[in-house]
Amino acid sequence: MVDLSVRIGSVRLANPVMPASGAFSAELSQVMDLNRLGALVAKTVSRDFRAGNPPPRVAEVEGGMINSIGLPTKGLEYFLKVQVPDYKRFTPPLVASITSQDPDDFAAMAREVSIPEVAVIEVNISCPTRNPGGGNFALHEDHTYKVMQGIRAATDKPVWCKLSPNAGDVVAIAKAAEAAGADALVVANTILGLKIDTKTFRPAIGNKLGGISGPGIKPIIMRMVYQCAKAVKIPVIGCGGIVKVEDVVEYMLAGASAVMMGYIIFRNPSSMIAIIDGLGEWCARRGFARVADLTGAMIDEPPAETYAAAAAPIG
Amino acid sequence: MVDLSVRIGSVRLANPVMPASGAFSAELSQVMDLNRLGALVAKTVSRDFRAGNPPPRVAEVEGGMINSIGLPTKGLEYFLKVQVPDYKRFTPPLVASITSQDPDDFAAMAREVSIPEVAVIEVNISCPTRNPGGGNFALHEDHTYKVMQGIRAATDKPVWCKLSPNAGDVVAIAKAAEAAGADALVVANTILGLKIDTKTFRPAIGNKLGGISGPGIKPIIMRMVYQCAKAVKIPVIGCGGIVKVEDVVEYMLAGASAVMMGYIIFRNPSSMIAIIDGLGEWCARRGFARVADLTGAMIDEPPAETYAAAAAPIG
Amino acid sequence: MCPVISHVWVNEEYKHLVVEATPKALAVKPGQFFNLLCPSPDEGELWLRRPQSVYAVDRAQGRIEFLYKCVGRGTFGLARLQPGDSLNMVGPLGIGFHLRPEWKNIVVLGRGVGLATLAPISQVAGEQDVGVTAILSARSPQFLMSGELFAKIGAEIIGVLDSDGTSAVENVAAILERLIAAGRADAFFTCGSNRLMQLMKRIGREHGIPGQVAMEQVMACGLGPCYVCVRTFEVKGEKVLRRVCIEGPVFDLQEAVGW
Amino acid sequence: MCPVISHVWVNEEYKHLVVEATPKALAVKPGQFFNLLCPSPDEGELWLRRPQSVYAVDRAQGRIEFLYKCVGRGTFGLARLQPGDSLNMVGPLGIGFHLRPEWKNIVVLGRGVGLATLAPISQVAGEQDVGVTAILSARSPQFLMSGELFAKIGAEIIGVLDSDGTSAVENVAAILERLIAAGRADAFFTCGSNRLMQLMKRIGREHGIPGQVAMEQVMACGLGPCYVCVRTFEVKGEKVLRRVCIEGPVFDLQEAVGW
Ligand SMILES: Cc1cc2nc3c(=O)[nH]c(=O)nc-3n(C[C@H](O)[C@H](O)[C@H](O)COP(=O)(O)OP(=O)(O)OC[C@H]3O[C@@H](n4cnc5c(N)ncnc54)[C@H](O)[C@@H]3O)c2cc1C
Ligand SMILES: Cc1cc2nc3c(=O)[nH]c(=O)nc-3n(C[C@H](O)[C@H](O)[C@H](O)COP(=O)(O)OP(=O)(O)OC[C@H]3O[C@@H](n4cnc5c(N)ncnc54)[C@H](O)[C@@H]3O)c2cc1C
Ligand SMILES: Cc1cc2nc3c(=O)[nH]c(=O)nc-3n(C[C@H](O)[C@H](O)[C@H](O)COP(=O)(O)O)c2cc1C
Ligand SMILES: Cc1cc2nc3c(=O)[nH]c(=O)nc-3n(C[C@H](O)[C@H](O)[C@H](O)COP(=O)(O)O)c2cc1C
Ligand code: FES
Ligand code: FES
Repeated sequence: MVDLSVRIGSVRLANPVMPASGAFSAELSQVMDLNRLGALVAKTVSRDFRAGNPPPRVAEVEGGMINSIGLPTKGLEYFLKVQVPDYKRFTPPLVASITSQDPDDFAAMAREVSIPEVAVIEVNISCPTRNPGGGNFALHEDHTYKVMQGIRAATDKPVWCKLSPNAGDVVAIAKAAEAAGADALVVANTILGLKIDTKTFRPAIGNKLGGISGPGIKPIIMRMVYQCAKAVKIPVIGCGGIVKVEDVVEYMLAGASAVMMGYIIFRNPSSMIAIIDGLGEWCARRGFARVADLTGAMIDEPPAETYAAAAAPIG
Repeated sequence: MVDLSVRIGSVRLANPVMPASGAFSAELSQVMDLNRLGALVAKTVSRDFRAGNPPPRVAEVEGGMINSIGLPTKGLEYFLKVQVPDYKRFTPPLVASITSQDPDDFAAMAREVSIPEVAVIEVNISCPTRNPGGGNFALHEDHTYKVMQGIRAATDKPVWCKLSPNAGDVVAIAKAAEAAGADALVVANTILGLKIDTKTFRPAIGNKLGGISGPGIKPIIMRMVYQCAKAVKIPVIGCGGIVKVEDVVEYMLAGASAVMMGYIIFRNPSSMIAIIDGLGEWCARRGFARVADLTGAMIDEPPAETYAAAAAPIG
Repeated sequence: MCPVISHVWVNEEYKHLVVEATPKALAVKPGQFFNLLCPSPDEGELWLRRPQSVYAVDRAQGRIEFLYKCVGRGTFGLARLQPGDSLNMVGPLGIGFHLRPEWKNIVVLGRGVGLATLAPISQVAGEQDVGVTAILSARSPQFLMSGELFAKIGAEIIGVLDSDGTSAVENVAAILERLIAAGRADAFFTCGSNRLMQLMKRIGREHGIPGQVAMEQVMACGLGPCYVCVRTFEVKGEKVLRRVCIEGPVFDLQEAVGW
Repeated sequence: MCPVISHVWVNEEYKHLVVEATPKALAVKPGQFFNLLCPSPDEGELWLRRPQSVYAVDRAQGRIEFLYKCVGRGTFGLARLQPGDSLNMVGPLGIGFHLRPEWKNIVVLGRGVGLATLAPISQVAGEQDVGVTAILSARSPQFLMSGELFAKIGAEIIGVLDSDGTSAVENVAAILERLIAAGRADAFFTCGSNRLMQLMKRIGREHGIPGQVAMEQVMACGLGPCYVCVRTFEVKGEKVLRRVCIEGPVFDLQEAVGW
């Protein structure tokens, strides 16, 4: 029997497969057994009600989709009063995702969500359609450090810091988050993009610019996970374009301790469960007793020439 | 008859379709009529011979390919003595692409390639596998400004500055290049990525990290072209993931004055010609007398709700 | 995975798809939808599912029918399915139409493929001996689909067309007024046209006739989490956003703001 | 686009593909290759072409044959082609083998699918009454393909196998020495095994016998510009990089360094 459990600092997950914030809610119990998941990751909430952006909020692009939902939320109070109890119908640890455009309010929110029912606080400082000073703090190490430090001071809960792939030097941001006391990094949020409809000449989505997710971003986020995992001591959670078992393995080889997936939930709502099962089978087939042993197991050497030459069909 | 010609500053191109540096050479005359192209763009050269990186140099990734060729070159002298005359068998303007890890040498190279046969100098300051200080200057505005200023002082030829999509604030880099005297911007080079072979646990390519190209990066580069075209007065040339006529149109709507394509040459060597023909037909069909009128023609308004509601099948 | 039984063009834009369905799928209620994984129409991949409401259910034979219009990659891809192929569908999803016992006569007003969405509720009404008047609006006669389907259930059918001007709002308004006067309109149902929805909403408000509208919006998950599919509604003077996929697609006509 | 005439498995790993070819394609010379746009074996897209050298040409019937081993997405995708489908191929590409008039007897030494690449030059040699000795190396008898093809052209065939140990380097070396002694080796040709290439290179050097080797490398463009397909060669003691697609795939055996 393969041991699929992983540790993210002090938090133990039954397996490394988690949904990504914004692509998940308790409503998905319609289509899968939520108790199988490594964790339950709630949609990002801000303190007050937000309507979000005008529709259409998504469009397809090469490699996946572009979205600008605009972080609609019923607000923090509704989350604590209504959504948290709803999530507690299920057993996996609950990850609350919070955001704010003001560092002090961010810290205050962290304090307020630090209730027993919440196992982890994910801080979304990387909403791609917000500006560096307000909401998209993850574009600059100083902003990141400042906001994370305040949050760290405000709570004893494990804090996962969700980074932005739109930062030029993601390693510097990762180090700043670690220095400020983050317990883990989530790499990463969506990549800012644009699609124009050549029929109408208008942007394909209501907000014009949006975040790109799906398989097309995987090789880019893979590189960031690898760079961050090398640069920090805290665990890194890989997130971007995962649609199959091998994608989970690839992220773990690059240094991820666990993964999150969003896009695939839209494509095949129940696939997370299939991936969890498949991951166990993959480990068994490859002789890994513990999935955790995959983390950082990439062999950091060029493919042996003999491999490139596997093209030479050695009968 | 649709007028397909475009102007990039002082340079007139018969049409906006150019090959991307590194994906093109006179050897392609085997499969297409090179005289149909908007310009001939040579492979980047550095002063001295470089062997490049160990194979395998490419692998497939979701959305396209990852490569790390490592800028192999026979050197500047060979380029001027052998390759330039070879290119002059063809009529389109010749774009020489140069790179260096040292600003002074970079300027000196610009001076040396400023021969009558060369119409434009493309400066590749964005090789994704090099470091900011040496070769990948486009990650920082100050490095960009310094190297571009030296080049500007060294030549009167039109200088096209090829930016990096790995920069955090590509608009700042674009402005620095413009301030230093660039005549146009090429947006952009490849996005740094990583692929790990889950069979062998090794990186898929010899250099481990490589640059990602192909359709998967298009929505990201589209956004950068849009942002840069808004921020600068000099022309912007779109480059990233173009495989069909609508992709050229989409880039031009976002603000590009012309485009370059690499990946599609590998997939379908002669497709640039088909795209040029198709672009003319597209303009005729949509009633554009001049393709240049597409540049920046995006309607900067959300899709009319009636459009999202085209979903509502109005019989 | 549901095997395709038949798949035919009903005119140059609309296609009629019949699939063999699981018991779970056959439990679909009028106005509910499925989120379909359409095959790609081209070399590229198709990344998102496409929602389609059910046009008819044949529980005896265990079949579900869709009537859809080809407008883009997803629907043109869907149109490629051949009998024998199988279709990956998630559902039934969403909140459908409902009938109140006190309603003896209802009016369904649909345009284009909106008719597809209205057919099942009309059928159920017919089975419960509720009188159904179906006002079918279309560009021209060949787009007046499913007339026979409404006839089968004994609905009185009034076709209005752009081609002869009868689809004009004033004319449809007059028809509705006449039906109300004749006591044939205890409730309104509509889908497929913003213009007609606004009309029915106004007349419904004036006469205090309850109404339901099936709405659409671009979707991603189709299940509630992603908040991609919102539309604006007005509840007691206050604007609220609701998710078409899980709080709809059927909404109270008077609360709908339209698009 | 070339229509597929036939496509069969010759064993559990190798497939034999016959396509109808254009006159341009039929002009392919021994050792040259085509860059094939393989169908995708899965949901995802296949992004790069895959090079395959030609196994046989039937100019009378206007057909080209490939013999390939299924090793990954591209070749497994290729394996899906059915007779009647058509294959998008770029080529013929590269520099092939050549025969010098003074060569009366040649030795071809190939392993696995390397034999495919050596078949055409052996055939041409046969047609020009050049004596051909074909040493075919494989894991076990069922991988000893195209024996009959070499027989057809009147080549003397020596099969060596891992299963009975005859494929050991020492044994193959002995065979080569014998052929040289018998004056049956004016030139060497090899493909498909680094080990055997090194052997032939050594013996060729010792006896001053000219040789040619067909090499492989991962490719992108297949036409020269991208410098993806380089391999290392040694020319007058100096290491140089050459592109397999356009400076090869056939190279001077003594300059090849191998992999
Ligand atoms: C609950 C519901 C029920 C529906 N029932 C039917 C039906 O019975 N028959 C029918 O013909 N159509 C129906 N539609 C509309 C149908 O979903 C869209 O026509 C289809 O998704 C368009 O996809 P496409 O790729 O062909 O077009 P695209 O090229 O993607 O887009 C064409 C238009 O369709 C819109 N669109 C794209 N994706 C979606 C989506 N997921 N949901 C809604 N609109 C979208 C786009 O905004 C655009 O305006 C329904 C939609 C919803 C939400
Ligand atoms: C000039 C030339 C002629 C060839 N002739 C034959 C032949 O006659 N029969 C035959 O079976 N094989 C031949 N090959 C090898 C064949 O091209 C590869 O086996 C095939 O490309 C593998 O693709 P894949 O997607 O199935 O495998 P992948 O999963 O892509 O890779 C499997 C292995 O093949 C290598 N490979 C991938 N792409 C290429 C590529 N474009 N070129 C070379 N190696 C690659 C990879 O590095 C890996 O080692 C030839 C190669 C070259 C360069
Ligand atoms: C529709 C949608 C909504 C999202 N909402 C959030 C959010 O509220 N908070 C957040 O941190 N990330 C959000 N994301 C980003 C995802 O959590 C994830 O980081 C990203 O989609 C990459 O993963 P994927 O490629 O598997 O989808 C959202 C993504 C999508 C597509
Ligand atoms: C194999 C390969 C080699 C490349 N070499 C160069 C180069 O020498 N100089 C350069 O400026 N860009 C080089 N590029 C980047 C391309 O010019 C182009 O910017 C990038 O591929 C994006 O365009 P595409 O998606 O159409 O390929 C190379 C790209 C590839 C795939
Ligand atoms: S489509 Fe995701 S919530 Fe409606
Ligand atoms: S594959 Fe491009 S140069 Fe050989």
